[in-house]
Amino acid sequence: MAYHSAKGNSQPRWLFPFIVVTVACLCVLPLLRLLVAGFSSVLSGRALALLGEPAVWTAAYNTLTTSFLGMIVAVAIGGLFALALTLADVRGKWVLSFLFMLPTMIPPQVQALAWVGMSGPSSPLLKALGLAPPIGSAQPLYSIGGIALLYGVQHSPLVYLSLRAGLLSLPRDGIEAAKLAGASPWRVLKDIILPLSLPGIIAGAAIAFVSGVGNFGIPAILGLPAQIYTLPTLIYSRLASFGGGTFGDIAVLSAMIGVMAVAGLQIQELALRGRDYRVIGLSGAAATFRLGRLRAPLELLLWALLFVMLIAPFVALVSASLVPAYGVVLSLKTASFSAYEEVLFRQTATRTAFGNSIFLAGTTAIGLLMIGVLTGYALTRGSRRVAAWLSAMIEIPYALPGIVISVAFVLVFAAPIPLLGVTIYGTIWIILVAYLSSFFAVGLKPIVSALRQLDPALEEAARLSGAGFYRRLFDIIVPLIAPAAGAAMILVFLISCNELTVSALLWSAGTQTLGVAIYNLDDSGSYDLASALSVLVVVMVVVLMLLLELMAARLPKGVVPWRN
Amino acid sequence: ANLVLYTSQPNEDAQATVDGFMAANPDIKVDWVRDGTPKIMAKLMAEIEAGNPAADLLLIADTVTLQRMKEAGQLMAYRSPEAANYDASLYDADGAYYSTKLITTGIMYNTAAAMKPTSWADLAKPEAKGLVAMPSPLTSGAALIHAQTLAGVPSLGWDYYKALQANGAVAAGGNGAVLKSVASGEKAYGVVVDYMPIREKAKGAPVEFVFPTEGVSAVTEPVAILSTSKNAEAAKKFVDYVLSEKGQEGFLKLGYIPARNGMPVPEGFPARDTIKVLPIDAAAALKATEDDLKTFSGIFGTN
Amino acid sequence: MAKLILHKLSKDYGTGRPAVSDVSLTIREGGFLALLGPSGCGKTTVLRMVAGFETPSDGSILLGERVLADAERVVPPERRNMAMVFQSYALWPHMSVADNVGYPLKVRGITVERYREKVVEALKAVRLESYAERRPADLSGGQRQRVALARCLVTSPDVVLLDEPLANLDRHLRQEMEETFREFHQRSGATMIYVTHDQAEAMALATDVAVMSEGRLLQVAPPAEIYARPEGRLVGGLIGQGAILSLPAKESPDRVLGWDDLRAMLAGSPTPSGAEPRMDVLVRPQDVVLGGEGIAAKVEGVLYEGERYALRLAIADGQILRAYSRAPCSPGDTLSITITAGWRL
Amino acid sequence: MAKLILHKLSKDYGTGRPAVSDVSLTIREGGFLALLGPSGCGKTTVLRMVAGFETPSDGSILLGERVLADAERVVPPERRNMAMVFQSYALWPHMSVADNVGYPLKVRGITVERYREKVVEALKAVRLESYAERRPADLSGGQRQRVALARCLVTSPDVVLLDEPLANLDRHLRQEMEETFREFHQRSGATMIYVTHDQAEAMALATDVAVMSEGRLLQVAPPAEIYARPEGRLVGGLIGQGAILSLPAKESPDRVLGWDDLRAMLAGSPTPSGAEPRMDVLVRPQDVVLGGEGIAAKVEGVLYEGERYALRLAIADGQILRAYSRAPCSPGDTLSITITAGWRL
Ligand SMILES: Nc1ncnc2c1ncn2[C@@H]1O[C@H](COP(=O)(O)OP(=O)(O)OP(=O)(O)O)[C@@H](O)[C@H]1O
Ligand SMILES: Nc1ncnc2c1ncn2[C@@H]1O[C@H](COP(=O)(O)OP(=O)(O)OP(=O)(O)O)[C@@H](O)[C@H]1O
Ligand SMILES: [Mg+2]
Ligand SMILES: [Mg+2]
Repeated sequence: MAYHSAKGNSQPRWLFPFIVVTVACLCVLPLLRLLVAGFSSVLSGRALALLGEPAVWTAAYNTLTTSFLGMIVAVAIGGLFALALTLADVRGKWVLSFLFMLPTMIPPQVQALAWVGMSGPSSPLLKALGLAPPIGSAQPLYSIGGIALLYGVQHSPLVYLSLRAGLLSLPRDGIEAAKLAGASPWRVLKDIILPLSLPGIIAGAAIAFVSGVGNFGIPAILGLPAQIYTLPTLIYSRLASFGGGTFGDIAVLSAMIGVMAVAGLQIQELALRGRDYRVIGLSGAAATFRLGRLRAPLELLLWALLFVMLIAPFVALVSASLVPAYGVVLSLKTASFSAYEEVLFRQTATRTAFGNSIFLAGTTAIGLLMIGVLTGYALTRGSRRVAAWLSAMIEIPYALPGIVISVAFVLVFAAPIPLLGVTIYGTIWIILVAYLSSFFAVGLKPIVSALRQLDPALEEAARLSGAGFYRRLFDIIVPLIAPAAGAAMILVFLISCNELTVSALLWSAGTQTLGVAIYNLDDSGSYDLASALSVLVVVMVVVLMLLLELMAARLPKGVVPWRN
Repeated sequence: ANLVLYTSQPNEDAQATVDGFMAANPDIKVDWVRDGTPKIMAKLMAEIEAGNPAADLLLIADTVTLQRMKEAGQLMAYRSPEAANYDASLYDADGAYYSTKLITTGIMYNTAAAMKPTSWADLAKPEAKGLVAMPSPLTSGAALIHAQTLAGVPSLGWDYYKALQANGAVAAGGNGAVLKSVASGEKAYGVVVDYMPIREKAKGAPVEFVFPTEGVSAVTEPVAILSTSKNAEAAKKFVDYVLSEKGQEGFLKLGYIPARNGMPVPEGFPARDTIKVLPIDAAAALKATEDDLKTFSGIFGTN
Repeated sequence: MAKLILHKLSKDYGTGRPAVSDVSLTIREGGFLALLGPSGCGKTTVLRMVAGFETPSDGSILLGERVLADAERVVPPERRNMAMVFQSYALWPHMSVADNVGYPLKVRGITVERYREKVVEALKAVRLESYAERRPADLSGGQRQRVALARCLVTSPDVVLLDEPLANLDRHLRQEMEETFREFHQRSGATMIYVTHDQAEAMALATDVAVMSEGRLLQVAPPAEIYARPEGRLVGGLIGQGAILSLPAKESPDRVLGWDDLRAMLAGSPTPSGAEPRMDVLVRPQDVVLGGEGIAAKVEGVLYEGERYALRLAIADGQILRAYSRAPCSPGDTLSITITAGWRL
Repeated sequence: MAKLILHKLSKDYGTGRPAVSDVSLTIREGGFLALLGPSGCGKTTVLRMVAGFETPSDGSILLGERVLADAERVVPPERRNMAMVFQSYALWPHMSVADNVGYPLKVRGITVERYREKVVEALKAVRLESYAERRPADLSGGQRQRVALARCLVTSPDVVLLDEPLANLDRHLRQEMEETFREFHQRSGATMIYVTHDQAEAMALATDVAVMSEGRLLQVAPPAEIYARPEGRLVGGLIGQGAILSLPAKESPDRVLGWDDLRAMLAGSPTPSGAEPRMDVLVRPQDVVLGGEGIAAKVEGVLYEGERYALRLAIADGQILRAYSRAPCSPGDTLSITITAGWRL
């Protein structure tokens, strides 16, 4: 008969233990295993020696500055798009926001190369304008600023998605009240809109920051020529000279990244503390600003940004896929589709890679949606202290470079799992588990920030209607946080679709991913094939997004981020 | 179980090698995993740490790494009958690893460049100021061997590297990055492994490759059997195959210089005996690795 | 400050039914207009157009000579110097009570002391001094409403729009707040529009009362006038607790009917045949006197109101009247009543 | 259905002041309790504890034999079979009006026809048939409140909690809705708790009226009783529009005072010296009769209420009385009044 619980909330009994176990398995266990592996060398004093190297500290400093500046750029660009596309009467919102999803889809190293190409001596654009610098000129992107800029470009869609969800739940009347109080649109933005969507902004900024901390592709291409090392490139170079203390080194460097991530999380918690974002009463009416004369310039700005962020690199990618060798000038004579032919029809591996990546990305996205909603619910409804701990644990794997995570997972799973006796190492499942671990934070953040903004009365009303936990989860909570949940899913899907470094060590025959395939082609000098495959990946994502668009009518409102 | 090969050869090459072997030994199936040497080693080391390495065979860029593994007891000694056809410096005396091909490191230049370099010393000339790119030993195994080789040449030595640094050369990334940077005209000259620019040139890229007069360094892409292999017999067959004439012809077709005596060189290469390969002692190189890396980093300001 | 003129104002949300249609209204400088009408009749929509949140589909709004909104241009809300209490309060959840109240001042940029002083004053006026540091989410419904009120009155707006500002307050506070409005109105001379469902409130506060129904304006007049001389069934039914009787039409220049007239008409129509012309007569409960010799009425329902009982009475032909009684009576009783006054609608 | 018992219920939000303290109350099976009290006195908090959203800091809640909440355990809201109208409505913005209303039915899993029928019926009861497909965001304030109402009454809950459910409705709808409540109450026999600021509503609907202030329960009694025999200044001031006079104490077994008593007392205290013991006497405005020979009173304020004028009168010693007058009079006039009844608090 009567179901009693001590706290009066009806979270199922299993929920909290489930979350703890999930977090322990996905996040804590691999990290602990890595620490254990590195323990001997940590004990032997090698760690101290490592920490005594100025290079390590320089790398740590570089990591912090590039990620921080990159975060600022990402927040600026992503924030601009989110505000313009959700609140203002900009034309062509659909196309703009659709396209704005795509820069994340261009692999970081491709993005970096495209930018180097765009601004360097061989830039077709600059050549055409007669502005190309002479051969051998210094490349301005080979700098802290350049790395940060590309981080910003690469990660701004993450900010966009997580902020958009927050903006959609802004109460219209609150904004109107501010206008009537005499606040100019800028003041409304500063005093009402931004503070109220702070959870979304901070979540987006945190994702952008952490993505920068763990990024390898961009600093590898932009940093190394200028001898700028970040922790991920440093870790990589340590791996290159595989000596006796490598695991110790990785463990120590990873711990440094972990500390950074946790510190970031603390700052985030601090920024959100003591405030209330629960929108009282009904929200659901979206606010809009009429821009008037500012509209055309703003639209121009958005398109220009999109051109630089997406269209130019994509064109570079396409042209690289059409010429037979690097450095050959594209012309009607040199162009050929043989790379596509090779990739699509001759290399069976790439076809397997398509299948694997779609499976992995789809499963990870759906899996993390479910885990994320449950975890987000438990975190926002439970004790704040425990929540802070769990969030920190969830955050670290995403902040660590993929290669570290994959080493950790090899360590854990190379041997058969005790008790069960099965080995998932060498199968696609280990990549899936590693993805779940690695992208947990990405899937969770937007959901948590949306739950923070929710008026608790809405759930209470459902409880009183007799809806048990699952009912109200599906009927009330998930639809209400649909924009955030959709954003989370799409983010996870996009990121895992062209993920490279996690799967790099975990794949084996038959389980290669698209990222691995592209990397391998690129690494072995087949740039045309690599570019062709990258183009195909972008095309595939566009097709998937269009499919989503077709289903949009049957999904809860706001799930599909480019729809209004 | 299938034979598992970990290799750092490019995709197509790896596939071709494996296909050739399976054609010769239809009863053995081979699974292969390809990645850059550092990554494939990271994977293997993690597996060994976890006590369950999946690979039977390694076919990777440089002997130094294998020498380290041999010293750690991770390689199986196997005396291949094919060894007789190889120069003694190209395989381990105990049979822990065997070189399969020669990949030399020389100079490439963009055809638009003002100077046509012919020797290592040319890169330190004022004409090349700020125009030289080379791979970092921290990233590329071949680059490490290269640095260690040149450092051992009396006329060059570490002073040569200091001169390069003073001349504005950058050392970063792997061979691929150097190739791109020179092919795209960002830099004019690059230190790079031979087959890359030669292949690209064949495809029409505006680049040239030269074997400098002082001689070239070489990595030999050795093959080795892991001591933990559960398919030792099949693995031995694989080693025999790659060392055999048939296997070596396969490498030749892919555009590499075969290691076996008496083989021709691929198209676009000068005759084998005109290529002066500078010597290196793997065991000594291994011992010096840490110091050399430090020295190199000291010069180029990397870590 | 100047006259606020609504000229043929219409608003269609695109739902098929216009929310407001063709409302023309002039509120004199410093006037206090109460807007009455059934739920969903368009009151909030009118306020939102005056504030500038909705663009009229048609018509224009003028403040004195200044066009606030018409077909071509719209002055944005932040330039209108108005203040509003929203039906949903529209408090900012991320700000404390004091910050919520002080925000309009902050935007105007005044000195820190002035600011603090004014905020404290406004909070005092709504009896929330000790809640200054709370978050809106930690307040009761009535307290939230009072914060909204304080925020509205903290500046010196030209026009004050109040959308059911007292709906969640108890009688005492309500009276106090009414007093506050009255004072504020006198002191500032602002033009006020006040939406309410409470007639007593409307009558007590306003200089004019406007009645809307289904988006249209039915009547505008001073309180005593609209109470005494309502036009049409709708206004008649809405103002005062009156009942409307359908009686045989009678030509008469005077619309106020006495007992003699009414008795004659009531007697003349025991069973309405439908053919003869009829007219509507509004009878207010206080004009129905129990006892005395009059007509018979049967008690249909009794509601206790504390001060008195509100009766629903059925007269001979089944029509319903309302009356008050200080003594309790039970449904089914038959009383004799006289009707001292009626109003031909 | 069974008695609802609140036993020494307390709630402290940790703000220093408990929101509810030590409330004990029994609502008989099928009872209809109106909860009155000033804004912020803890009414909503009591409802939220009964519904199960807040855990009592102390005390327990029982429905018949079943413990709903005490120190050890709490039955979650979804197992309580209650329904509530939230003060902030708490409509689900992503669902249409019909889905909002039908949700409690859907959770209970009934046949599709039954479902449709019941939803239509509930929407009809609140006059929103034609709004079934709208989103809550596109409704007026009162319409939203009605949706919340329909959702609350669509099932057959054991206990119905109504938090100012009619605050945003006009008089007509209010009366209709009151009627709906009454019917629903009779039909379902549910126990109802009704928070309101409108006494007339409370008196008309409830079988019992409870008055709270600052978190404490002051008095519970049937409407007529609480109106006639309020306990203490607070209840006296809250129920009815009465004024409270401070008069020289007089020993008397009877708490109802007539004109003779009152005249004597009023005459006996021209200037209160402060030393003599005094008592509070509640005088309701309808008991103040204008004209006749009595004491003099000066008109201090006049409010037009439509039906009549509400006067604020000052008697000789400056104390304030309230009275009604059907004829207008102006501030400053002096009237002669008699007080037909008073109640010693
Ligand atoms: N979440 C909360 N945290 C802290 N204090 C609260 C919270 N909710 C309510 N209070 C305080 O508790 C007291 C009682 O609040 P409650 O909402 O029960 O009042 P109420 O009687 O319903 O008032 P109203 O008629 O204005 O709605 C108020 O002083 C309020 O400020
Ligand atoms: N955003 C909207 N979209 C469509 N219809 C709307 C919208 N807002 C209001 N309406 C409709 O317009 C009509 C008038 O609404 P309005 O809010 O002005 O009523 P109101 O007089 O304020 O009512 P209440 O007293 O219930 O608050 C209503 O029928 C309502 O359903
Ligand atoms: Mg309204
Ligand atoms: Mg309340």
